[in-house]
Amino acid sequence: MSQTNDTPAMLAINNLECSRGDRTLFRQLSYSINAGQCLHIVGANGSGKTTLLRSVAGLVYSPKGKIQWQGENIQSNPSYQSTMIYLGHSEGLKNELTSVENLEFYSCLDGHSDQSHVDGDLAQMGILECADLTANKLSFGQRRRLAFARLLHSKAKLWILDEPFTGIDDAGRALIETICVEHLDAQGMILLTNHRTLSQSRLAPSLAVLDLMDFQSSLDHS
Amino acid sequence: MAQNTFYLFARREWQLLFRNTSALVQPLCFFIIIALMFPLSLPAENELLTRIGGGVIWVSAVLATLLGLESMFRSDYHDGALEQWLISPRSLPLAMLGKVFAHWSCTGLLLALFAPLLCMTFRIPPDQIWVLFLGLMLGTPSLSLIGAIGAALTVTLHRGGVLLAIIILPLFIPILIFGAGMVTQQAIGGSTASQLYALAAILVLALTLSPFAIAAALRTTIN
Amino acid sequence: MNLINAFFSSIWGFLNRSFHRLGSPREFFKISNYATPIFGLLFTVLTGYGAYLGLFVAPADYQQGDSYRIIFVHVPSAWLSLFIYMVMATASAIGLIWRMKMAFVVAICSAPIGAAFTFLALVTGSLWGAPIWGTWWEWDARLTSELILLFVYWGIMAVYYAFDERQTAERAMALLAIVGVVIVPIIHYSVEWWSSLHQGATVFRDGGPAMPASMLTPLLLMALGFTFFYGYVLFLRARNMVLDQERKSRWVRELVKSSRATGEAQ
Amino acid sequence: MNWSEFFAMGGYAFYVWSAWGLTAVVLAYLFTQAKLRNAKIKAQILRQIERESLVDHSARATNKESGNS
Repeated sequence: MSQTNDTPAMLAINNLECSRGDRTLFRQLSYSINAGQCLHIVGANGSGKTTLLRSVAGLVYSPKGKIQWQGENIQSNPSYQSTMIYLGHSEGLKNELTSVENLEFYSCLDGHSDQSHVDGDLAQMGILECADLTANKLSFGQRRRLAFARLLHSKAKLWILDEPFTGIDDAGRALIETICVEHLDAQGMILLTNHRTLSQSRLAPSLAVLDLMDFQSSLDHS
Repeated sequence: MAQNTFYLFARREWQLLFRNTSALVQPLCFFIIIALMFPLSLPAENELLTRIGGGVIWVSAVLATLLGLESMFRSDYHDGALEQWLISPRSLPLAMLGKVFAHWSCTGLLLALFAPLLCMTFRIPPDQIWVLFLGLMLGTPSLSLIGAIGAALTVTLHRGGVLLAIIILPLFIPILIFGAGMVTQQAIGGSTASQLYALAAILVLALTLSPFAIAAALRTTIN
Repeated sequence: MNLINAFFSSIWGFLNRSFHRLGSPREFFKISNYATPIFGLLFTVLTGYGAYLGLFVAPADYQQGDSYRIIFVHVPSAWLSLFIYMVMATASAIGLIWRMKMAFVVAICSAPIGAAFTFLALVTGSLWGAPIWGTWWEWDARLTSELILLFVYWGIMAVYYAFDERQTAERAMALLAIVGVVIVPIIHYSVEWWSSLHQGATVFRDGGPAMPASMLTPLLLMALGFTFFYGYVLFLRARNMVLDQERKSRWVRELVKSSRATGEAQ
Repeated sequence: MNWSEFFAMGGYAFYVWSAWGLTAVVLAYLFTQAKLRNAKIKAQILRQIERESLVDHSARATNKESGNS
C-alpha cells in the first residue's frame, strides 16, 4: 500500500514480531492502514491472526516491533483507546444482564453521556424483541448482533473484528456488511479476520488483504 | 463526561450481585458455619469460648473474604468483559476500586454487620463486641482490596483458588493480628487506640496503592 | 562548570551503557564468567576466617556460655533472608519498568536461595533459643516473622510455577514481589507488637549488650561471606537459566560445543 | 587447646553443632544443585545438537539418492 508520506498513516505497524511461548508466529510484519480502508488478515489456523489483532488492540505486548496510531505508540495511549473497538470471540456480554443493560454499560464505557440511543441500535440490529432478555437466553447469532449494536453508535474510527461473519445467518451477514460499508465510507477503518474471501462482498472496493504466510517464510532457520 | 468510572463499575457490580443473590449469601453462610464450628469443637459451657471468640470471628471473616475473592474476576474473564476494560479509555485503577468497593459491600460489610450476632452466641461482653465490630469495619475493606490483587493475579489459572490462598493469606496477617488483638486488649482493659490507628493506616495504604496493583496484575496476566 | 557536568554525563553514560549491556543475556554471561569465581573465592575466604574466629577465638559469653556461637550462623541467615527479598523486589521492579529479561532471571533465581536462608534462620533461631526457653518453638517476634517471610517466599515461587507461559509467569511473580515489599515491613511490626503483648521483650536482643569486638568481627565476616555466597549461587543459577532459555541461539551452542571440547567443567 | 573440650561447647554441643551442620548442609545443597543443573542443561543441549546433525545427515542422504536416482 503506497502511503502518502506527508501525513503519517493512521495506523502503522512496523516490523512487528509475535511469538506464542517460544514459537515465533510471524516476523518483520510491516503494514500501514489509512482512512476508509478495510484490511482482511488471512492465514491458516494457529498462524497468529488473533494474536495480531490482539496486539493491534493493545492486549498483547510484543517487545520486537512498534504499532503506532497517528505517529504515537499505542501502549497506554488513551486517545487511541477511545477511537478503537475490539470485538473478539468472547463478546464481553454478561449472562446475568439483559441486552439493554449490557449495551448501556458499553455505551457508558465508550463515554456517551446519554443512553437513549440504545433501543434504536437494538432495533437497527433486529433484536429489539429480546431487549429485556438476559444474555444467556440469546442465541449465538443474536449475541453477535448485540455485540455489533455497540458499534452502531460509537465514534470509534478503527474497528478490530475477529471473525465477524461466522455463525450468523444471511440476513445478519448482510446487515453487518452494510454497517461496515457505512463505516468505511465515513473514513473509518476496519481490521478483520474471516475464513472466506471477501472479494465478492460489498467491502471489496476498499479491501486490502494481508497474508500472514508471507511473514512466516523466514522462520525455519531461527 | 458520562458517569464517572467508579460509580459505573460499582453500579454494574451491584446489578450483577443482586441478580443472583445465592452467590451473594454464600460468603455469609460460610462465615457463620466456620464460626459455629468452634463452639461445637470445644468443651461446652466454659469461658474459654468467650476469650477466643474475637479470634474465631476474625479468622472466619478472613476465610469468608478469601472465598468471596475467588469469584471476583473469574466470570468477567471468561466472557471477555475483562478484555474490554483493559482497552477502554477509562482509568482501570478507578474502575477496579469501584468494583472492589461494590464487592466488599456485599461480602465484607455483611460479615461485619452480622458478627455482633455471632458474638452473642459466644457470650462476648458488649464492649468487646463494639471493638470487634469497629475492627471488622476497618479491616474487611483492606482484606478485599489486598485480596483483589491476588484474585487478579490468579484469574487466568483454572485451579487458581489454592494458589490465591497461598499467596494472599500471609499478606492478611497484619490485619488479623491488629483486629483480633483489639479484642484481647479490650478484654484486659487496655486501650485499643493503637490497633485502631494501625488498621486505619493499613486501610489508607490499601485504598491508595492496591487499585494500581490490581490494574497492573490484570494487565500482566491478560495477554 | 561544563567540566563538571561533562564529568557527570560521562558517568551517567557509562552507567547507562553497562546497565543495558547487563540486560542482554549474552553480555550477562560474559560478565559472570569473571564475577562468579571472584564471588566464590571471597565467600570461602571470608566465611572460613569468620568461622575460625567465631568457633575458636571468640570467648564464651558470660551469660549463655558457648551456645551463643549459633549467632554467627543465625544472624547472617536472618539478615540475608531480608536482603535477598530486597534484591528480588528491586530486580522485579527493574524488570517491570524497563522490561529487562535478565532482571526477571535474577529475581526468580534469588527466590529459592532466599527461602533457603529464611528456613536456616528459622531453624538456627529455634536451636539457639531452645536451651534458654526450654522448648523448640517459642512465639518470639523474630522467629514468627521469619516463618511468615518463608510463606511469602513460597507464595512468590508458587505464582512463578503456576503459569505455563514464561513472560506472564515472570511478570506476575515480579508484581507479587513488589506488593510483598510493601507488606513485609508491616508484617514485621505487627508481629513485633503482637509478641511484646504476650511476654516481655525476650531475654536476648540481637546483639545483646554492646558486643565486644572479638564477637563482632566474626559476625560481620560471616555476614559478608554469606552475602558473597548468595551472589555466587545466584550467578550459577542465573547462568543455568540463561543457558536454558537461550538454548536455541547460536552463541549457546558454540559455547556448549567448545566447553565439551575443552572438557573443563565450567 | 584440647579438642574434646572444644567439641563439648560448654555442654551445648548438640545445639551449636547441629546449627552449624545444618547451615553447611543447606549451603552445600544450594551449590551442588546449581552445579548438577548446569551439567544437565549442557548435556541436553549437546544431545539436541547431535540429534539435529543426525536429522541433517539423513535429510542430505535422502535427497542425494533422490537427486541421482
